[in-house]
Amino acid sequence: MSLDVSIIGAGLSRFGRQPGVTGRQLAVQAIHAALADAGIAWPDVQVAFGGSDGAGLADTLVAELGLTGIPFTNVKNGCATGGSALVGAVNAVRSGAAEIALAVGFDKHPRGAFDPRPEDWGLPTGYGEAGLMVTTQFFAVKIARYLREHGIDESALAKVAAKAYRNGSLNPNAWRQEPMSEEQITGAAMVNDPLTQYMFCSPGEGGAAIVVASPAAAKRLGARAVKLLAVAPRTRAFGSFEVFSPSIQGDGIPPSVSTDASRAAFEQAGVGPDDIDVAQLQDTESGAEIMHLAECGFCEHGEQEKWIAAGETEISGRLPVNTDGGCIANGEPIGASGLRQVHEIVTQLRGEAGDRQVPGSPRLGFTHVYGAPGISACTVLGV
Amino acid sequence: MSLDVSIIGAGLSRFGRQPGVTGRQLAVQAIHAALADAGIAWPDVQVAFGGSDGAGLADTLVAELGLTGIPFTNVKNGCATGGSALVGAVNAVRSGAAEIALAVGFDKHPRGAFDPRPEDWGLPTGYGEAGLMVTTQFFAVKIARYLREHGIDESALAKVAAKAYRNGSLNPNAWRQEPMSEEQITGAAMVNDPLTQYMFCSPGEGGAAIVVASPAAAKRLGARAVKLLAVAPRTRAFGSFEVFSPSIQGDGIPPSVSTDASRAAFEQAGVGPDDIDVAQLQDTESGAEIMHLAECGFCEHGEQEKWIAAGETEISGRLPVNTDGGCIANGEPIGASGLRQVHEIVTQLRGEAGDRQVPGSPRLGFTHVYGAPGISACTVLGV
Amino acid sequence: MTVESVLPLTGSRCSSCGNVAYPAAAGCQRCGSSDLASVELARWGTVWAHTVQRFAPKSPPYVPPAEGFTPFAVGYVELPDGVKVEAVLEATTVDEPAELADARVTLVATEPVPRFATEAWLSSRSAAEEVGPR
Amino acid sequence: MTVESVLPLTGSRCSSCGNVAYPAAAGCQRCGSSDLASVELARWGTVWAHTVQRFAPKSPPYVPPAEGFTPFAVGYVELPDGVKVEAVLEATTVDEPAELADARVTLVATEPVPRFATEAWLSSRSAAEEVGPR
Ligand SMILES: [Zn+2]
Ligand SMILES: [Zn+2]
Repeated sequence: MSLDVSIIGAGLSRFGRQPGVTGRQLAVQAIHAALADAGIAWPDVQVAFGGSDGAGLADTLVAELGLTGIPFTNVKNGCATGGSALVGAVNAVRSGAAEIALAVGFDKHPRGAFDPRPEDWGLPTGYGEAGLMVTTQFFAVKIARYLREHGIDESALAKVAAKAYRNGSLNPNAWRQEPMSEEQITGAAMVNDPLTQYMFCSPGEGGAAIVVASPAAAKRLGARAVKLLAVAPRTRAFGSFEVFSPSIQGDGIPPSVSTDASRAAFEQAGVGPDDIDVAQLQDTESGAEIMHLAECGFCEHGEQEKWIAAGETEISGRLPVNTDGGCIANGEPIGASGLRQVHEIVTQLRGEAGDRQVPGSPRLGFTHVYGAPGISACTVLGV
Repeated sequence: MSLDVSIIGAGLSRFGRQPGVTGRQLAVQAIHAALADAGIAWPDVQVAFGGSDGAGLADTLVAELGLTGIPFTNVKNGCATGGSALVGAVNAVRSGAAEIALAVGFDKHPRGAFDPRPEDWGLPTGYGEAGLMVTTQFFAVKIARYLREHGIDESALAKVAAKAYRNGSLNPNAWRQEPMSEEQITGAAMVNDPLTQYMFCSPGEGGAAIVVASPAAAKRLGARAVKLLAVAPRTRAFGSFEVFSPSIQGDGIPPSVSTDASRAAFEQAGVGPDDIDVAQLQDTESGAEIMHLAECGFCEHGEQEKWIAAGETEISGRLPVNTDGGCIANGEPIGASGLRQVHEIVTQLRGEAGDRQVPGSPRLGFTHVYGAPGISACTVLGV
Repeated sequence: MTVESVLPLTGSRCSSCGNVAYPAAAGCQRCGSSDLASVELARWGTVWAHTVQRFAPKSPPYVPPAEGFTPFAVGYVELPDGVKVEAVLEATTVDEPAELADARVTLVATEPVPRFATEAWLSSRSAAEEVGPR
Repeated sequence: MTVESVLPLTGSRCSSCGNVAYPAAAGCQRCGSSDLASVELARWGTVWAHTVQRFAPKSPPYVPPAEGFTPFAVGYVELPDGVKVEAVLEATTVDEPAELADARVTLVATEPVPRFATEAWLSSRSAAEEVGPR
């Protein structure tokens, strides 16, 4: 790292269904919360990066925030939108282009969103006719193969989902705040074997914003700064297995872009997975959290069942994962989730997470997103 | 400037209608051309930024380019898409995150594209019913006010358009390669007074790519490098006049985001408008080129009629403007135009512009884009 | 329809900096404050700039009048409140720019968009009403 | 329909690195070369992984069969050519994962998407044809 960049402010809108509130309004709420958290005003922001998947262009937010004339780059990287925005903000500070930069992500997906059209994915229309343009199939095929390959019992899936709802019940900003038993989760409608309805996150609504600053600005503002030790986005390597792939090319076990991004992040930060005290991992469904635990290097492939049984990923465990309830309890507003994760780690490292606070003053945190068409972004944060 | 960043490769696809060729294919062609120009291969690129307005996400291009796993940020800033991508690439190099970075922009708009919906612009649906969601009205209102305020004769509009077609006829890659007389242009169908059909650019097709590198990489590759002395994107200041504005707020003369972006670029580069030998200015219609000449500081407001009459903006003049025919002769593939401008300046500064080469070995060039919702991006290039 | 029966346009005024917005805004573009109050705008102003829409906009969304499309003037009217409002402009002819340039115009409709008319148009309209059927 | 009458799937092979793609590609994802040749893929392979589509996908785009939606298996078939192809999987029952896990399957259709069948399904189908009307 050529220059330490700090997070000096983090803010969220409410998550979950909010009829009559637009995605852009959620973004403005999140930005105001992040600015207040940093103790600054909108005119103090010198450059901004942000985006949504389907709720509008971030640069149009200046009409409500104030027309200060700053450069505002719209990014659009699916689940990695927040990560890309954060990289933009960090590079702007490191390159000397700005001292204070903003990253914002937001979305407001209608119920049953994510209806992909084959032509948008470069696929013949037959894939739609045949019923193969269904995202949940991808997750099911991947976890089905994974459980079989590594001898993990399907019961782990319900255990992870139950933890998500349990953590959500401790998070006053979560969409789902009702705990749910493993029996309820296992007994829910089967979507794609082995995944039931309650193991998946739902398209949701929310906004998240992060303010980063140079060391000098962080010091001047006397901020309760959290150091951004690494931020690493990556695209997929050859042979990986992704949603809406008509084939998986190459021999052998498909590589994981999450592995590439997390390794890059750990290398940048100069720490290893064992050093991390709290982590947020992409949990589009509960199987994803299981696989990402190993793909990001926190355990060996196949070790997860033992970890989960021992409660190691609980708030009280060795590596608390998705302490705010993750995507399963907060929903998935695609553009917002990556920065929601960063907000949660900032909150945990500051010791301000209330009922869901990880004990023992965590000092190092990690975030990870993964999404189409084979992208991942990871961060390492520290105090 | 903390670190000199150089352009080591520039490439274009063909511009103009190309039935059966997708926008993504145009992008791949432009990238291959830029890589060949730089004497490197795709795996040498360490980070990429790019986008289109309506032809797909740039990061999906890796499926054709090769899955090298690099971070690829999709940007979406309308006419400033190329500028935002270039800023991303430059900041990545300056921050030390990469030595070689790519920026790409592309688009393929259907005939009569740009059919905006009021709700996408935060306007009541009545604006569509009443016939006010027409982009050309904005340009006409702005230039009508401008000509009257500064006593410029309407004949300047046809003169600027005729130059565009004339320069296009010298550019083998232009869409429009037929010269057109001032009489033809003035006599064409009136769209919005005082602008006729042939004064406007049309939605078009094309891709453009730029490879930037750190000084060390540029030296190692022995590139015919052009220095990127400045790149400055800006959003509008309070009170500016933009397309689809239900009102212009504030008193007095609306400020121009192009003025803000160009000033920032000149300040970064440490040069002034008088030092520039060749310029590319956004010419959505010929009146825009006239206004941007003054907004970017090349002449005083009102001086343009004299400049144009004296041929100062011709290839042989004091400040050749839009030497490749600009948007009027190349069409407007929104995502591509900004980097097409950079490509043209690189070509001119290298002395490789053939029939349209600016005489006298130009050493400093300037590019400028402007677009909705009130954004501009300018660059200063030098050899 | 009489001019007096037209509702005024409603905008907002920033309590912090006094900036007036139309339509009513959620945040002030000048200072960023969200403390805004509703305000009725003046019913008259001066044409700041205009053009003529010479061809029929695409339908939908455009809804042409029952008698068919004819070219209409459109532009911005500078109100004494300190804001320039986009509006359709009613003039006796759109082919003589002098009638509209810098002209004083009066609000004659607020829906679907603001509509202002020149003195000449208003006189010709009231003249027409006087000779028309009662 | 006989298995022999099914056209093979057509992919592409990279002349530079030998990588096989399905469908036929314009550029090689492994090495970036655009020097690719058309190649016919094997008509059989092994199920690499699968799931069951339990609810009817949204129509459009999904076109359910005339007799109505029933859950179907979908997954990836590893071909000897060195590529795993997404396909609908025909099995005598989708409720017994063991029939499909690692099963050897044969290509039975290429449109609208690749379709492979288990040995058990093929046997039951030819048995049905033997007792059916001639
Ligand atoms: Zn204000
Ligand atoms: Zn190859």
